[in-house]
Amino acid sequence: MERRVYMDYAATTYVKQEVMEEMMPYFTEKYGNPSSVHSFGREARKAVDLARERTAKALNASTDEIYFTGGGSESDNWAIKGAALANKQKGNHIITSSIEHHAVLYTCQYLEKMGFEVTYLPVDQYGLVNPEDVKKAITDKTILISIMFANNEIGTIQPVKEIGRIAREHGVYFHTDAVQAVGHVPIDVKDMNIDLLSLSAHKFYGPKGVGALYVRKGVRIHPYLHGGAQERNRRAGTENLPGIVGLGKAIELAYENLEESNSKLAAMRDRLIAGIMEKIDHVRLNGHPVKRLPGNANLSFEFIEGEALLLSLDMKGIAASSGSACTSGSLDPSHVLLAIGLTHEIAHGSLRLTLGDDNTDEDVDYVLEVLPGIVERLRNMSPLFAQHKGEKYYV
Amino acid sequence: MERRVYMDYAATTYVKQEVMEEMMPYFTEKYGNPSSVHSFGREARKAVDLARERTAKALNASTDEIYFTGGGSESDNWAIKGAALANKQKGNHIITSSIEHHAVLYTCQYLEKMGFEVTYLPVDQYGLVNPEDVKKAITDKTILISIMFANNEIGTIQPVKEIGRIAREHGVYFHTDAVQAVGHVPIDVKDMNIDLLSLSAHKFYGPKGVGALYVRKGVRIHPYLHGGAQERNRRAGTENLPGIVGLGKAIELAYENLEESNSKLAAMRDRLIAGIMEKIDHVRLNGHPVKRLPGNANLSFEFIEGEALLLSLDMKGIAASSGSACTSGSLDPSHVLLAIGLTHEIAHGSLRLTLGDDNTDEDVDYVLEVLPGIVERLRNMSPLFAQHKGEKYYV
Amino acid sequence: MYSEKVMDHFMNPRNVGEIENPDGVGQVGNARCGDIMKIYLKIEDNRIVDIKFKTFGCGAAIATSSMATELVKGKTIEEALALTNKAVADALDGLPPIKMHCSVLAEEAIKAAIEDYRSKQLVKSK
Amino acid sequence: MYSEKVMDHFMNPRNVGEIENPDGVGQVGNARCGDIMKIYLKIEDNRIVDIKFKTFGCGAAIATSSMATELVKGKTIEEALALTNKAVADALDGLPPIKMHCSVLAEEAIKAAIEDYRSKQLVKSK
Ligand SMILES: Cc1ncc(COP(=O)(O)O)c(C=O)c1O
Ligand SMILES: Cc1ncc(COP(=O)(O)O)c(C=O)c1O
Repeated sequence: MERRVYMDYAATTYVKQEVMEEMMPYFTEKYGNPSSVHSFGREARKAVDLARERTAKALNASTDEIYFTGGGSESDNWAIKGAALANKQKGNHIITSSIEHHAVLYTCQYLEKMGFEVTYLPVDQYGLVNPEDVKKAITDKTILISIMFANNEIGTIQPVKEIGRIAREHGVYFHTDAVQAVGHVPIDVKDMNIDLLSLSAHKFYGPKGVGALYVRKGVRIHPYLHGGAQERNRRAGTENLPGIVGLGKAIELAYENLEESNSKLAAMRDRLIAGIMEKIDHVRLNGHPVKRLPGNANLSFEFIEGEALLLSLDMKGIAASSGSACTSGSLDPSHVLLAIGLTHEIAHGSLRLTLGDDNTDEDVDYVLEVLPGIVERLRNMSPLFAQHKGEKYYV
Repeated sequence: MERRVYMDYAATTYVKQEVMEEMMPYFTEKYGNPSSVHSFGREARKAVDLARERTAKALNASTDEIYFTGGGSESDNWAIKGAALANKQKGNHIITSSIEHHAVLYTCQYLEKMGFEVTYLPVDQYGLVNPEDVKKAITDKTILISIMFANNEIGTIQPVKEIGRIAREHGVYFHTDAVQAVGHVPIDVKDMNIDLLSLSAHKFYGPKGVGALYVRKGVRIHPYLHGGAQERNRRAGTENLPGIVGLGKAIELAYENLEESNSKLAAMRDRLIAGIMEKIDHVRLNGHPVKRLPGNANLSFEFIEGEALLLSLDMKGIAASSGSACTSGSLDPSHVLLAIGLTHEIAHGSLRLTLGDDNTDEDVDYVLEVLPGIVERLRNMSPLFAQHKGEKYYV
Repeated sequence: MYSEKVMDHFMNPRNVGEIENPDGVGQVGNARCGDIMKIYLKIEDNRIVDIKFKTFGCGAAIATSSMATELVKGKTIEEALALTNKAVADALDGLPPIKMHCSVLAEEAIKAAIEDYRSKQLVKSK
Repeated sequence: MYSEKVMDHFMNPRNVGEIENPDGVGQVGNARCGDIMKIYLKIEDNRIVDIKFKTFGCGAAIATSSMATELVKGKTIEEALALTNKAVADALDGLPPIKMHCSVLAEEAIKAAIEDYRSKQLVKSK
């Protein structure tokens, strides 16, 4: 294999060196349990406190609004089930979108089985939720709106602030799954009227298996993991000490020079997209042309199937994704691509390239060099392409 | 501070060097998402598979019975809520003990609010559950028995195999919270008829924030975290890759020379207990004299309070615990110590010293040197001790 | 996830292409599900003397198409009809469980092409 | 968790002990809850000329006993009665929220001892 190019940063990132260095002592030296009274415990507690401060600062929250969890999925499950159950006296209606991550969608479906009612709002061709639709969907039974900050497949960034305003005006809680957004987009929970926000460290150069839920002061929510008194009695379980330290450092780093790294990333991404569309026919860009995550490129190649594309790229050392990493193993095409109006056929032919901090211009060149041949090879094997050419021929 | 002696291994352990070394590459080099199709994903998947094999082997389970989680508390919550909800057609009765960890107790209390009925079995003076009591408590509505393998405070090891046999005979699922036992006591889920077993890596020299639930093939249980298809659709969330690798290595190491390290540990512990009881009056050993975890010493010192004892030890560099680390922050004395019949007053004066792999004979000597003076100082400040001496005086 | 054999047949598929004036053509699957296989047969004296395929689908779909065509090439029609999806999967050193349906499609595609050949023969013989 | 002042007063508590023939004794708390404070007073000319304590309890219980006795030593009875639990906590540079009840106990213990002194005076003056 000549070269290894990782372009799957939306699936997960490596842990940055500075993050790793802060984490290291907490495995083998400063390994105390933060709940312990003694010096080992206290130094652990201090580290957790610092991570909480850094996290709060990044989101413009206060420290007592940050709860560390085992990752984005746990945060989503907790936010939605916890808020639904704590507020069921008030109502049983939840509003979400049809392009949420499965951690939100399947949680909502689970709640439906328990008697809750869920409205799944449509999105437009770019994957945008219309705030007017949110407003119209609110009834006097609505207790929660859960709309993701940025989509993991097509990168579209939602009008979160407007949705937050509508939610607040109607006295309905607003949760946002910001797993793809945190560390990549400026976020201000106060300005955006966010009540609950999920994040996950391994999407911004922190470790896997640790996340957080922001819970605005005063929000009524049940705990989800019962047990010890950790996280101010709201999330039981011995704290993932090195993980939390890593999350704290990673979120701080991410927001230190966000603008600079984002503009670099977006420039590379735009060159990648332009290059692909120039070199290959019958390609479409999925997601919003401008309101999208700086590292996200999602394209559909007609007449071929995404997994075959991924495998071929992989043989050339290029790591990419077709839809969400979490949904591989499923046979259905991505629910997100269907929701933005793609046919099943075209949805199957989608490729997600997500760029990150280690990508270079040479990486982009390499993909642009390799991809056209791969697409051509697969199209030449495809009966759909033959048919297409045939049709053209006879027109 | 002259010396630092960590004797709080039951609260948490450091990560062993060999474990750390296996984990390291998975943070910064082999950082793929195990769900990804490409080579980064595949090497991550292989690492998770290996960890699963090692975990299965340690418990005599098969690999498709091991599910990785975010820790012991999540495993307990999942096992109990998941099994209760999946079997509520069959019945609504759960049997547990009064000395379970809060991750079990509070989960059961939560289920009580949802309409389940829970029997909290008493224990004898040593903290043992009587299997006959379990048998008698079973009704035709009983769907789950949850009895811990070994107690985190007093170290008592339950007659798990007998309870397992009774559960199986009555067709009731048997969950055991083995968080304190795994890595320290031989466990065979088949021989012991265990249906569900919780474990947590940071109790056996693995990292914090990762655990597992063993689910016997065929056991009906709902998922607890909804979302992605990870863990064969039963536990959503990007896998904590380095954590899982660490868990796998740690569990393998723990069982490699269990007997040897246990006999060394038990010898140190016995010398510690004997030394304390010889040097200090009005002390009682809590827990079973023989059926106890090899590293656990739990003693009550009359007339003084545990936290004051801990702080004093801490000033001398000795890290210990009073009851469970998770329950510090509470004002009530340990529910475990009350359940074995201690008065509130004596329960408040309890000290847990839990030994582990890095402890030496010198550590034991040091504690034996320092502790009597501390107890004496605190007793001299205590009105209860004055009263006691006074009473004696007049007798 | 895939065996080396699968990857080999995916990267270097045998018998890709079309046959002009084929004696039989079979197409199964649909784009909705992400898999279409189309098989072309050339048959002489009841024997498959040439076979080609075109496939839209995942790595396993392409590899099973390739392997299935290899397995029946040169065989009599009766022998070809005896092909099972399991035989295709086994010849590839196995498939992941969620990809077994690809081997079923491959079996069905070959049967559909033979079916097509036979129905054409029937027309001719009338 | 604890401030340096708290740790200092815990490790080096001022005024530990008993007073023989005290003018007032107060005891509050109970062993069930893990805290008992007992205060002994020597009073001359309406002024606390000596004060001692014995405490069964956590670090904060011992430290607040120590600090509270320091704060009222040499004060008049009226001044001592004005002591608030907040003043005790503040003098220790604060207490963790779950330990604030210790400062309440310390305030109560001193008041109980003064109460005892006054009731004894009443008896004497009768
Ligand atoms: C017996 C027992 N069960 C459950 C737990 C919870 O495990 P964790 O803190 O890893 O969530 C612990 C330890 O804290 C324990 O000792
Ligand atoms: C938008 C979104 N939400 C939730 C998740 C789940 O996060 P985690 O895998 O860390 O549990 C992910 C990523 O997998 C995601 O992209």
